[in-house]
Amino acid sequence: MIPRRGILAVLAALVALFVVDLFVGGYPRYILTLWLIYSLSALGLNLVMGFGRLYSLGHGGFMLVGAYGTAVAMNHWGFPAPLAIAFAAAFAAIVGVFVGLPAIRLRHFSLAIVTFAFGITLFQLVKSFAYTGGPLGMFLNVTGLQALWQGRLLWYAAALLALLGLAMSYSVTSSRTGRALRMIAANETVARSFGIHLTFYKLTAFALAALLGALAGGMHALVTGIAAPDTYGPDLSILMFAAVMIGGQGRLFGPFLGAAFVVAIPELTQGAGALAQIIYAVLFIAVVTLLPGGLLGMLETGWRRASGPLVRTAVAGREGTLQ
Amino acid sequence: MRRSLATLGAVALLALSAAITEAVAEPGVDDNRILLGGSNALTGPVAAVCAPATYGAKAWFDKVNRDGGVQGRKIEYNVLDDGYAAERALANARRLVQQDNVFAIFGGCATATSAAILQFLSSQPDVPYLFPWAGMSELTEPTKKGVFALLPNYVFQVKAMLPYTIQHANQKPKTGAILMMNVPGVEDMRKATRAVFEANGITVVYDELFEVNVPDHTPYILQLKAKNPDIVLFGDSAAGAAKMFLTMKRQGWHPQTGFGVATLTAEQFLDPVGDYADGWLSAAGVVSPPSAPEASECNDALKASYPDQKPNHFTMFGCLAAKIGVEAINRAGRNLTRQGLIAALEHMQNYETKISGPISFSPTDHMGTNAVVPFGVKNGQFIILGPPLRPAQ
Amino acid sequence: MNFDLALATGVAGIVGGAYYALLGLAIALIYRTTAVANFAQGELGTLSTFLVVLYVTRLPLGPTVQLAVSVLIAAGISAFVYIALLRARRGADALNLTVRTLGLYTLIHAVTLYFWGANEPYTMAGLFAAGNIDIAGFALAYDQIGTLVIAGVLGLALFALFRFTRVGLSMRSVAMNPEVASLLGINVDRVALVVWMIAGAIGALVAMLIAPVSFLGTGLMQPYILKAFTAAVLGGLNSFPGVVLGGLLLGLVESFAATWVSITLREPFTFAILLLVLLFKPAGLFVRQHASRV
Amino acid sequence: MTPLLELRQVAVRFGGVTALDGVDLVIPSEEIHGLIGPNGAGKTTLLNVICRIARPQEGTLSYAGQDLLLFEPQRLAGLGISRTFQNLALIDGASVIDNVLIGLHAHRPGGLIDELACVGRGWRRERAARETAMAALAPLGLLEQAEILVGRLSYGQRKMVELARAWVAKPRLLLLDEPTAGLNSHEIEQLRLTLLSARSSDRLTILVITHHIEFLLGMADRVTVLDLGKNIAIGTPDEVRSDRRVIDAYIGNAP
Repeated sequence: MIPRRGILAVLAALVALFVVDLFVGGYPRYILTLWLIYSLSALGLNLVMGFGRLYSLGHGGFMLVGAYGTAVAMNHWGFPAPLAIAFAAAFAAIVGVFVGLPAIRLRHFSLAIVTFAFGITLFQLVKSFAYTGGPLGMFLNVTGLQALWQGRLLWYAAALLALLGLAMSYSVTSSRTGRALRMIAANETVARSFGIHLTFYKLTAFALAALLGALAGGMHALVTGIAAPDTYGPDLSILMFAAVMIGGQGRLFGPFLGAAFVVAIPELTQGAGALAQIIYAVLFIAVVTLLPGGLLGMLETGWRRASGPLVRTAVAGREGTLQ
Repeated sequence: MRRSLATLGAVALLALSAAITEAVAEPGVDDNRILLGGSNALTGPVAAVCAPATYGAKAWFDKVNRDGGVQGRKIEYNVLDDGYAAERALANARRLVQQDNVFAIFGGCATATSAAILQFLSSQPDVPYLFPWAGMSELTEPTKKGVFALLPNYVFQVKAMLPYTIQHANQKPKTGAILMMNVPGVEDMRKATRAVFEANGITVVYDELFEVNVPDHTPYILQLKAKNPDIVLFGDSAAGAAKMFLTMKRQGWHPQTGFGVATLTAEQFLDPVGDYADGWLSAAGVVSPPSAPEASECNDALKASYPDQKPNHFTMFGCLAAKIGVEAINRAGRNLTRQGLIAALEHMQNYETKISGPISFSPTDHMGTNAVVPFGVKNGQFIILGPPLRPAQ
Repeated sequence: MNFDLALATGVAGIVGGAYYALLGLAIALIYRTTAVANFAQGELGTLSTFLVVLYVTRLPLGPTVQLAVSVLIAAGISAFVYIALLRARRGADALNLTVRTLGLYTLIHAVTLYFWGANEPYTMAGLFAAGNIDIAGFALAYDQIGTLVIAGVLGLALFALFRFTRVGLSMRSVAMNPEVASLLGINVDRVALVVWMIAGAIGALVAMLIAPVSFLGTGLMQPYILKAFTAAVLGGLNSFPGVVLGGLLLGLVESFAATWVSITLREPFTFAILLLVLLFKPAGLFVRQHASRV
Repeated sequence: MTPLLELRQVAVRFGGVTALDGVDLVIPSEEIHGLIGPNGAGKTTLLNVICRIARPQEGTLSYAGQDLLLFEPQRLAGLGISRTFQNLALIDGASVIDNVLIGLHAHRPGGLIDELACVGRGWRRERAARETAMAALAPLGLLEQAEILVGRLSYGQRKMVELARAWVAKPRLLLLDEPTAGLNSHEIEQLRLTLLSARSSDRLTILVITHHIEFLLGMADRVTVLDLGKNIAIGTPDEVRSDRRVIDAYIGNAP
């Protein structure tokens, strides 16, 4: 359970932030900010997909709601940025409940298709209304915000939100809610017979996923300065899906690794030109095929091998009870 | 255990990001090199149209470098692919300016991506942004410090040439239609078109927008056919317009008169369509067709650098942009600064490129061309219908 | 309203629906036999079409031989994908296999972009001339007629394959229950391989029909693949005739929605219908509901 | 006194197949009741009817004087009905203790916000629940395995986890579906002793399905025998074991 370890983790993260701040600025910091934002979004998707086994291919849609919600609140209603993001996230949580409705009866393939369709529909809707800026999208007046505190503000804000997302992920998954979700994923009938309300938990999972996704989307819009439809189209949904799978679904820190993969690989291979996308795709397939537990699964296995004696003790303890 | 792993990951990322060092030198210029950056759709739905603009410009820079460069410096032109996605264009612009420290952003193509770059540069007003192939009015209206354009915007194209097309139609059109791709600036253009139609006593019977890269134009053409307008304004990418024209051919209908925006003066449009558009289509052109004698200089440069690239409207446009860019850098002198370049451009008056009308900029007007060339189609080839046109005041 | 327009809209809808139906069939076949939602179905077709258009059509062969070679190439690529990417399970579940096809989608897209992205879209001569037959003022395009004929023949051939051949019988039994089929001595792996080949061939044929109309580009099949999935889900993945009906229905709804509701809102409208159908009939329109079991 | 569970003339049909055909079952409080019968006799269906997973076409169900048919399946846990499953239905990727905590799901107050905040009340409740769950693991010899992933346990141990999950909330009625399947004779003996002591300490009423009539000897108070969806006998384990119809039914189906 949390306390000591959690506090240590948060402290470690804060130290890391500070160190990054010392050594990294400008463009690298922008890339790291994107990494945190994608991690935050993947944390949300990991709740429905990793723990609830509800396959959502529409997570980009929640990020879209976050980005456009923030943009609309700022540009049309004059909200300040933090309030705009909060509004967008709250709105997205409601949207999440509605997107979750089909999940009450659908699973696997059908659910993936319906959520995918949701993402594409949103993407086309914002593209066709002038209120949301049409095909160009909406530019956010954030040059001041981006420059604030020498560009550090958004970096720290993203870090803070990612930590919050992590904490929320942790408390959901290690609590009654998380267990209920995992039980539903394992067997719905059994879950019901233990008094778990399927609809409530599925919708809760989608609402929380939407909330985190929208926070990430809003931050993304602030950091890039634009809420453009193409950014939040079906490709983003696939990207987030890939990030969760690559990191290791159903693992608390998996989203961070997965997001690092999808952000870092294209960035590091930028010099390879058109070959970059091929490299990315090959690595993606390799990770998914060779490491079904994702990158984190691989690290855990490696760790377990390295610390063999510990495991042997555990096995011995297990055998001891058979008398 | 998991926490240690996460810490490990964080440290690795840190190391990685620290490796990407921060440069703080004077942007993009040293003793023997000028670094220009660009973002263009080198792949994706508009690549065939847009990428040649980059090749045309690069080829011209190569030629200039072979001849000794500009004021003793070679021009290096680094173009990143944006796949015609605004967000990637934005990221590219950020990378070019903040990471690669380019002297200026040069070229580019298509409206959405140019608009994104424009947005990014609003926080970097000193960075020159030269000659994207984009027809939106926001580039130069209002005038922005570092932004210069060559392609007359869509509204200008419509105002300058649609009245001419209506007057020269075989039969005076009574009903009109607008079929446009949904790109930024489209609303202004619709308004301008409606105004011209109205002024000429034409009733608008159909007005639809469609998405970029729509796979199948059949529903639009069926509806158009049912309304049977006399004149139609077509606004689409070159390949998209070609698809649309072939769909009309399949459905056995076309309007008496068609008017196309500048994209329809590209070979990528006409080659698949062939002689189907003969005699009823006219379009607003900017730069001489590659078949014109004055285009040979550009074509030769292209052949030297990109032997596989066929000369077309966009290689010509890239060549034109590069010519003007080189001239401005030259005029800015050996002590090259961004300020100097902007000043040199603002004092450029009636510069003769040979492949377009005279180019003029001023501190209040950053739009270099002020006329369009009326293109028509005959035997599946572009022909120039007459002298350059300006909007009636 | 205008009768000609309604008729033309209907024909366009059926043609679009035929594409969705065939692709949906390929997807449902693979899903039923290997539990994989093949997101790379469309991209495989795009890849095959590139190879066919840029290389096969330049071979000094007659059109029939060229067609046969093309279908073989498509089936071969698909078989290779199955063997190289999906057969090695290593304890992977259906989700993992499906994500591999997402990776494959990304890979094929990157590969086509790398080789052909700079010059897309490629215009190409279609199998049918761009023109139409005028039937009392109503224009029926050659390619529409051609598509319908080819789709019909393909559909009947698949039907005959399932119904009257041993391969078809084993496919049906694997689709019904892989475990039982395997107990009955059917080589499930080989059936899956055959299914992937058939699906690959179908995908490529559809892509080759679409390419002349929408021009050959790296994004050729992207607008179609989601519709194909939708058709498969609408029809109910369990019933192959249901998938065909689902595809045709989707094509018609989409076409009429474009003409009489709004072209821009055509797709949101289509998905709203998908959502409604699935809310009330989660197993699909054409499948009888089964009681759930523990 | 009304019996804790009372089923009258329950009939269930799936399509054309009759799974249960007018079954009666009356279980007083604190009875251990065996339910035996050959494969396909309808034993699990009967359990599913009680758990409201299968819907009976005819008949009445009452539990502690209330009509069970009026309750949604997820309400039953709250009423004190809890069960195990014939095929293991655990979360393989979760620890033993987390699986057992599922059994307490319906018996804990607290809302989402409490849990998300992860401090204060939610935190205290979580800790209390963990203690309860640990206490349930102790008599089954699973204390040391509490933090091990269920997927790594032996089959017999997993059966014990299922039992702990069903039992942790101190239900009034415990339904066990084939608890002895896959256990060795030593483990079966352990289980019998555990169930007997649970009945006396927690005032449990237990309905247990099994193939092993020997398992019921000396444990069950009464045994109901089902065959082809009908009651064919009821009585003490010894009476049932010598019942002619039971022997016929079993011999007719014996493996």
